[in-house]
Amino acid sequence: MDWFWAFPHLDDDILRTIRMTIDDSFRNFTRAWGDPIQQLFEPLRLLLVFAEWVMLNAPWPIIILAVGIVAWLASRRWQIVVGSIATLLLIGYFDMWEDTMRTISMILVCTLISIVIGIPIGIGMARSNRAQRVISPILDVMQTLPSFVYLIPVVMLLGIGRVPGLLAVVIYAVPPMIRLTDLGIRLVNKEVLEAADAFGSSSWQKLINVQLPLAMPTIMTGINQTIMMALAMVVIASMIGVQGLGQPVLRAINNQYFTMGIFNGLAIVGIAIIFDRISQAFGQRMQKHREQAHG
Amino acid sequence: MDWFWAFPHLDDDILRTIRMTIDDSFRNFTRAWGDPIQQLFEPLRLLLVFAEWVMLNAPWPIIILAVGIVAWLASRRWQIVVGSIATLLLIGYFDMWEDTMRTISMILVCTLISIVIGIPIGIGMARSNRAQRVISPILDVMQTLPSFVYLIPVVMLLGIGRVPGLLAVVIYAVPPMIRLTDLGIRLVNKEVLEAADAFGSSSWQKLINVQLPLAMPTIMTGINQTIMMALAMVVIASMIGVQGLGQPVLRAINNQYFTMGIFNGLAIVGIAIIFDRISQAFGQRMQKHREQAHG
Amino acid sequence: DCNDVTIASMNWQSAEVLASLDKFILENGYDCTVSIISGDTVPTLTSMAERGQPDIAPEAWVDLVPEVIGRGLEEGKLVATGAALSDGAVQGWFIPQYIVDAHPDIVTIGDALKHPELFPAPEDPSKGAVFNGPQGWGGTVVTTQLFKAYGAEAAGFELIDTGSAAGLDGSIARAYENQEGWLGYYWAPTAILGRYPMVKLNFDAPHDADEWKRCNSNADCPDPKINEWVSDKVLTVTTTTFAERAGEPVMAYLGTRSWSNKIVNNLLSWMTDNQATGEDGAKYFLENNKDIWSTWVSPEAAAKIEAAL
Amino acid sequence: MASASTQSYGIEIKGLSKIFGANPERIVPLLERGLGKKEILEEHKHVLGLNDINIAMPAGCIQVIMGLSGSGKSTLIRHINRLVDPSVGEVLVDGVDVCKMSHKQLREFRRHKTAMVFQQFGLLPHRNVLENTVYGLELQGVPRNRQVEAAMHWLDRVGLRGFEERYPNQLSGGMQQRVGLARALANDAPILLMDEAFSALDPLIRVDMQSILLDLQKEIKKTIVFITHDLDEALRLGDRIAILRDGEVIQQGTGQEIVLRPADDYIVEFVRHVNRGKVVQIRTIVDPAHAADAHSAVELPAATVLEKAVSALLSSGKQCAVVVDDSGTRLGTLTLEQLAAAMVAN
Amino acid sequence: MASASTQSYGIEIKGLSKIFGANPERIVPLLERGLGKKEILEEHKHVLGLNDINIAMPAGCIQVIMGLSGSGKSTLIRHINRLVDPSVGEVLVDGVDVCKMSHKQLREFRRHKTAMVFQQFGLLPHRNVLENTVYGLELQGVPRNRQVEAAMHWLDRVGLRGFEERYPNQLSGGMQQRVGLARALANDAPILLMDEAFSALDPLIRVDMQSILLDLQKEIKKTIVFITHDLDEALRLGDRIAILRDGEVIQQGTGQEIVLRPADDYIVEFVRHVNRGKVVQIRTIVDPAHAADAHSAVELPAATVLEKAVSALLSSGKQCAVVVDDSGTRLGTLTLEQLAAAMVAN
Ligand SMILES: Nc1ncnc2c1ncn2[C@@H]1O[C@H](COP(=O)(O)OP(=O)(O)OP(=O)(O)O)[C@@H](O)[C@H]1O
Ligand SMILES: Nc1ncnc2c1ncn2[C@@H]1O[C@H](COP(=O)(O)OP(=O)(O)OP(=O)(O)O)[C@@H](O)[C@H]1O
Ligand SMILES: [Mg+2]
Ligand SMILES: [Mg+2]
Repeated sequence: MDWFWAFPHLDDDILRTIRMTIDDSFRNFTRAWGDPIQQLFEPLRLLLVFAEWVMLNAPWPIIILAVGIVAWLASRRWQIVVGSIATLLLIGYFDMWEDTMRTISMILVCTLISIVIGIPIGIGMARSNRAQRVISPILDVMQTLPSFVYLIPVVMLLGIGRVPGLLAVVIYAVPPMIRLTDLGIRLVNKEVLEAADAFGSSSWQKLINVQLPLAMPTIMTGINQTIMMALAMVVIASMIGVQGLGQPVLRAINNQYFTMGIFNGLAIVGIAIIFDRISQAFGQRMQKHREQAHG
Repeated sequence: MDWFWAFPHLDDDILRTIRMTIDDSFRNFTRAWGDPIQQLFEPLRLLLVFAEWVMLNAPWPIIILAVGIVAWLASRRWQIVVGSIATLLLIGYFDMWEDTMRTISMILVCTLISIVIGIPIGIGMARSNRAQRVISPILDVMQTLPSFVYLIPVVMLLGIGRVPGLLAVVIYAVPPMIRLTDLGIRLVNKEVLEAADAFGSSSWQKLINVQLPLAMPTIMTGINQTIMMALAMVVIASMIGVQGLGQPVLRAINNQYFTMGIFNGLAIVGIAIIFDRISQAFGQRMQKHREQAHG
Repeated sequence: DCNDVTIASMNWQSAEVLASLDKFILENGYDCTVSIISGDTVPTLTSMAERGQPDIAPEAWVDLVPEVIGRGLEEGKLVATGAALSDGAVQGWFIPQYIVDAHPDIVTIGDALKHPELFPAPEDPSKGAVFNGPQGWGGTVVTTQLFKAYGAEAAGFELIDTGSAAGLDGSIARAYENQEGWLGYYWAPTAILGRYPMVKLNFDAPHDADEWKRCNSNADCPDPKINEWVSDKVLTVTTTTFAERAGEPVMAYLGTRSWSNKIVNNLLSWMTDNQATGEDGAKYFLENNKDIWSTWVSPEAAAKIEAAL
Repeated sequence: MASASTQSYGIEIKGLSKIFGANPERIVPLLERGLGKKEILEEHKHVLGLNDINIAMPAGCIQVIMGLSGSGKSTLIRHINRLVDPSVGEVLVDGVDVCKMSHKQLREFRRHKTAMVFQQFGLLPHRNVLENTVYGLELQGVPRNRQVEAAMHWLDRVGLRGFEERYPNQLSGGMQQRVGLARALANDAPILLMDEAFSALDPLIRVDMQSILLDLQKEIKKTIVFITHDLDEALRLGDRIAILRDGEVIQQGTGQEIVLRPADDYIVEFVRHVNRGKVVQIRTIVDPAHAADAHSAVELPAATVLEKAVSALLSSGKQCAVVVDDSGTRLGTLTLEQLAAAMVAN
Repeated sequence: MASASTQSYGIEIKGLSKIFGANPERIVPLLERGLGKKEILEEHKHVLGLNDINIAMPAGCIQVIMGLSGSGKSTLIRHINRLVDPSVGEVLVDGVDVCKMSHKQLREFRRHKTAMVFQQFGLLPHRNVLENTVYGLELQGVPRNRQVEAAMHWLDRVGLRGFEERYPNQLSGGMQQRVGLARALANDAPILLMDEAFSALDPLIRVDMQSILLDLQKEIKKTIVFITHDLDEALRLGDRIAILRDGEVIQQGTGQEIVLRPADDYIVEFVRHVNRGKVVQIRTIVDPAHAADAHSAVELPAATVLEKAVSALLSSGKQCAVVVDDSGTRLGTLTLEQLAAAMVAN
């Protein structure tokens, strides 16, 4: 009855051999292909370097001004403008300006990439049940395979630095974008779609004119979650050499500097809130028809 | 023009003093309150211990049977039953049974707690714009404040082990549940609500009869995201001593054991997919009206 | 040549300060251009072994992550230039100072294991606890084996997985703040020991290198014996490509640059008191310990560094 | 189905105005200065939904509301169960001001006193037909078997037997409307609010549904507020009719009054298309001058409509009909020419 | 608005059947064995939407479709632009089978050849009235200024000037319907599909809208398929009428044919409530026997409806009318009795 209580698993030696074999062959693979693959990501790296360069070298009043302008253009609400600027000033005042700028540049790029990748995939997923069946488990993998696990091969392939960091962040941040785009589009009222069909919309036009606008609230939640996920990965990214607010957090942990961790953590939160409020306000402005309540 | 290029931040010494003061006062706080707070969480700990005890001590065929039965009752689809059982068998065959059981017991408790906490808060948030304005930034903090940051104070307060692990997981996993419950309820068609009103629904009845059923697809996505988030935290939880699949992953990371990391990571993914498919199939069965396509 | 040198700064204090120190010295004494790249230990060393980037890891704890560094050295991808800590790192089982003060009879591990009541386990206070190290570290394996060797389980102890260095540190901090007993694996030099003074317990048997290799450091070995834990190597490691391109003076510097545990502990405790960064620590060291660092470099380099301070 | 409610409720609407828009309070004073819908829309970007409405709907009667599209009928009927809050004015149901009710009172009022059929159906898309129909009863806390019994009765009555298990999106427009109807009728409330409740129905089912209402009315005397665009329907059902334009009441009265004495050109237009032969009663056109040659005339009750009178006259072969009232008194005579002229008037 | 389309399109529907449910293929063979809607619903849990429909709608005519609620009218009209795919059968528009079109062809067909008014409006909730109205033109790729021009023209025409900036949820039911109407009319397509397009409108606006259609028809000769429950409307608009029951065509023909020669009791019921005075032409009841005493009679064209004939006869003071056809030939005579009898016949 032994097998009843203890699972009759593969022999330990065999298991070990399997592991070693795979490990070795993967190592050989990275050695053979590491360079070309790294080349592939070179433009991305340059983009990241450039973004960071801009954020670090622009004088801070210019950056604050720019944030204020963007906030205003996107939201048209002075509360958001004031809130964003105040947060940045506070961050700077507590001497986290530089790290914050690095993190902002990184996260901005990651979020944009996630949105740009996520929305089309989400759309594709909404259009075909087959695509949904295929993509959905992949997203599960992306979200739950611990980033630490795929960081091993990524680091072996690409070394440490910004690009592997970006990959880790995007892998983790893009699934909610995809899922919620899919959900939003699937929830669009069938009658409205039928009307669009009846006038001869192509599926592209249906998408642009009907599905995306009506899926907006859900897509905006997707963007919110993507921003949140990206910022949640800041610390992990800093473990593989991405500079920014993650590093002081790690330092704080290793040295039990409680307050330092909290301060830098709150700076991350501050960025999250700025990003989120601006994007949500923009999304809301796009949906005027929902403001008009009935009754 | 120095201030223009470099942010005129707080003096280093002052900053250091601030940090040290806060650190010290927090340390005093834990000294004074650590024990009572730990007492507070004692029932939770017992629950966790019990759940783990059950999962570890039940013979594996019983567990597989139980999973099969739950999968069938929830989904009524044999593919899901077969898929779940096959995943578990494979996990066992590759000698990850015990860690998997620990992780399942932990995640089950965390997910249930997140759902139980998340849905009511989401509902509250949907009912009042004020609540939304207050809760939304708190959720931002919960999702983006790096768990590493609050792990230190939590460990200082509660020691290492299951309870702080559970707190970390729930803090991270509950926001999507809340956000998507809120979103789903807010998107419910006004006309339908008006009809419910006209027949004299109390707000509770409106919730149960109309809003929750119609928000189901969105809420189910919330549950999916909560499960994903909870499992994404498995490794972090194992950093403060929670046993399960996170530990071999950490071991793999610290030694660059690629395959070991992948295997255990995939076991986590397997659990995620089992949880997710069963809960989604259950959710879909609750929404028969959506199956009937028009045309 | 010595351009675009990247130095890995690990995220614990001693490595951080050493990285800053190397940066300052290489830049000012050897006209290199240096950037610091910080990351977690394992990814950084892996990246060095597999991708040849970054160039220098000033403080690599060979025994903590034996797989990564060991393999790199074996395969010739990495080169050890010298010991970063002259007297090696200390690893072993530690207990808080106040326990020693209260129970001066506890000197060896064996003594401590007689008092499970002094070291209550967090989730089951009826038992004693030995806190193990982070998952996957060499020291963690050794601790597991020693736990077996001492028959600690029979003595009423359980071995607690702390998961990570952060978890381990947290458990120490908690014990200290509550003035409770704590027994477990730790290592020095570290910042924590500066803040929470702890005492390393002695072993009840002398060191046996063969036995150590056969069993104490092998997780699968079923019958470990008690065996003294001797100090570990902490090396400065560079990539082979860097060793080839860097040139004699730089490599010579990296070969001789080495400090003792005592110096590091003093420096770390200053840093902890001041919540200083690695850069601050390096400056502080350079300003106050000219006698030490001037022996690492040539006189002309020393002059240049002196001038830059 | 036996009715639980023995009492009927009169509804009185007093000085009711409703303005839609961002800032209705700002507009209310302008109303008193006599601004119209057009100015308020164009100059102030607000929509005047209703303007100083005063209607008394006696208990147990069917009050029909008609009017141009967009004239405020739906807005008005929604005030009665306070789905819309008024900008000014009162809605008294049995003397109680609906607008002053607490949440709890309002809920009880809606549950037990009113039932509504929505212009756009307002079905719950996630419930099947049966579950939709029992919804009101469920809220009232009626036991399940009585819920189902009542629902099945009314579903059968509206011709939807066999569709209980279908979901609203599987039904045609008219079928959906009938589900809404069954739901309201099953609710068995003393006040029925019906917003274009028959608009999607074909004439046969529509007449059938009208008969249901009239039968109900004979038995239980509900107070029914009925919006329709069909004047024939209004005349058939309505004890009283009110006609709205641009949020104001233009004329109120019985059907006969409105058809025969339209208050202005607008209403003349409105009643032009009515089938007078089926509506106008001979009492209204009787010629009292000729007090009758009894032998060469048929006797017709005063409430006979023109069409029926013509038929009777033709089939009798007589030249002339004598109109008698309920008590048998002769009111006067009518010739075929007179009848024909009345049928084709204007 | 000038029409871009000079050609009209005939529509022919051949052997069309549609079954709703999980597994329609399984049911199709049963249809041939003559199973009815009821058995299919009760025994096979499928809904028979349409069963072997054959209708030819000539180009440039208005084809009215009537029938009980749930009889398949909407399903039928949706087949014409293939919003619903048939289970069997063909829909030929100008000889081309719509069901065999590729995606691209279908899109072009829907864009340029058809425009539809939906029973439940089908407005885009996130677009304001103007943007809803231009929707079809936008898809056609018409320049923006011409879009707006056309949209404003039609919005004005349906009485919604001033509401361009409002969103659908701020409009009354009838106003929403008119937006749908304006959208379809602005599209200026040769085929207009109108599913109960006037059902939410009051009689005045409704008549106005009918006139729009008739005027359009005089100018441009679109092919219009029009679903209505109002027989008067059907008779006014329809060149041809088809009546459905349970997914089958019961009778097809001109309005006069259907009113005067109903095919079965069902249709008799259907036409019972029609205002015959406004519909029946005297040509159909003329009595050819008495070839006329020219002096004591008024002359009336054969197409005059009864009501007009009575008016004319009464105002002329004559005893008898002479019916003449377009070429002036006398077809026979009619007395007031005959006219009155025809008006009240059922
Ligand atoms: N998507 C669907 N799924 C199942 N049954 C359907 C579906 N659409 C329509 N039906 C059924 O087809 C039949 C015909 O519906 P249709 O909408 O064509 O009726 P209609 O003649 O337009 O009625 P109305 O006058 O009430 O609008 C109905 O019995 C309806 O239940
Ligand atoms: N939520 C709202 N916001 C703004 N305006 C509204 C709103 N609801 C109704 N209105 C306006 O109030 C007026 C009256 O609308 P109502 O729905 O009462 O008309 P109705 O008489 O029922 O018309 P119909 O016969 O077309 O249903 C309309 O001009 C409409 O635009
Ligand atoms: Mg209305
Ligand atoms: Mg229909």
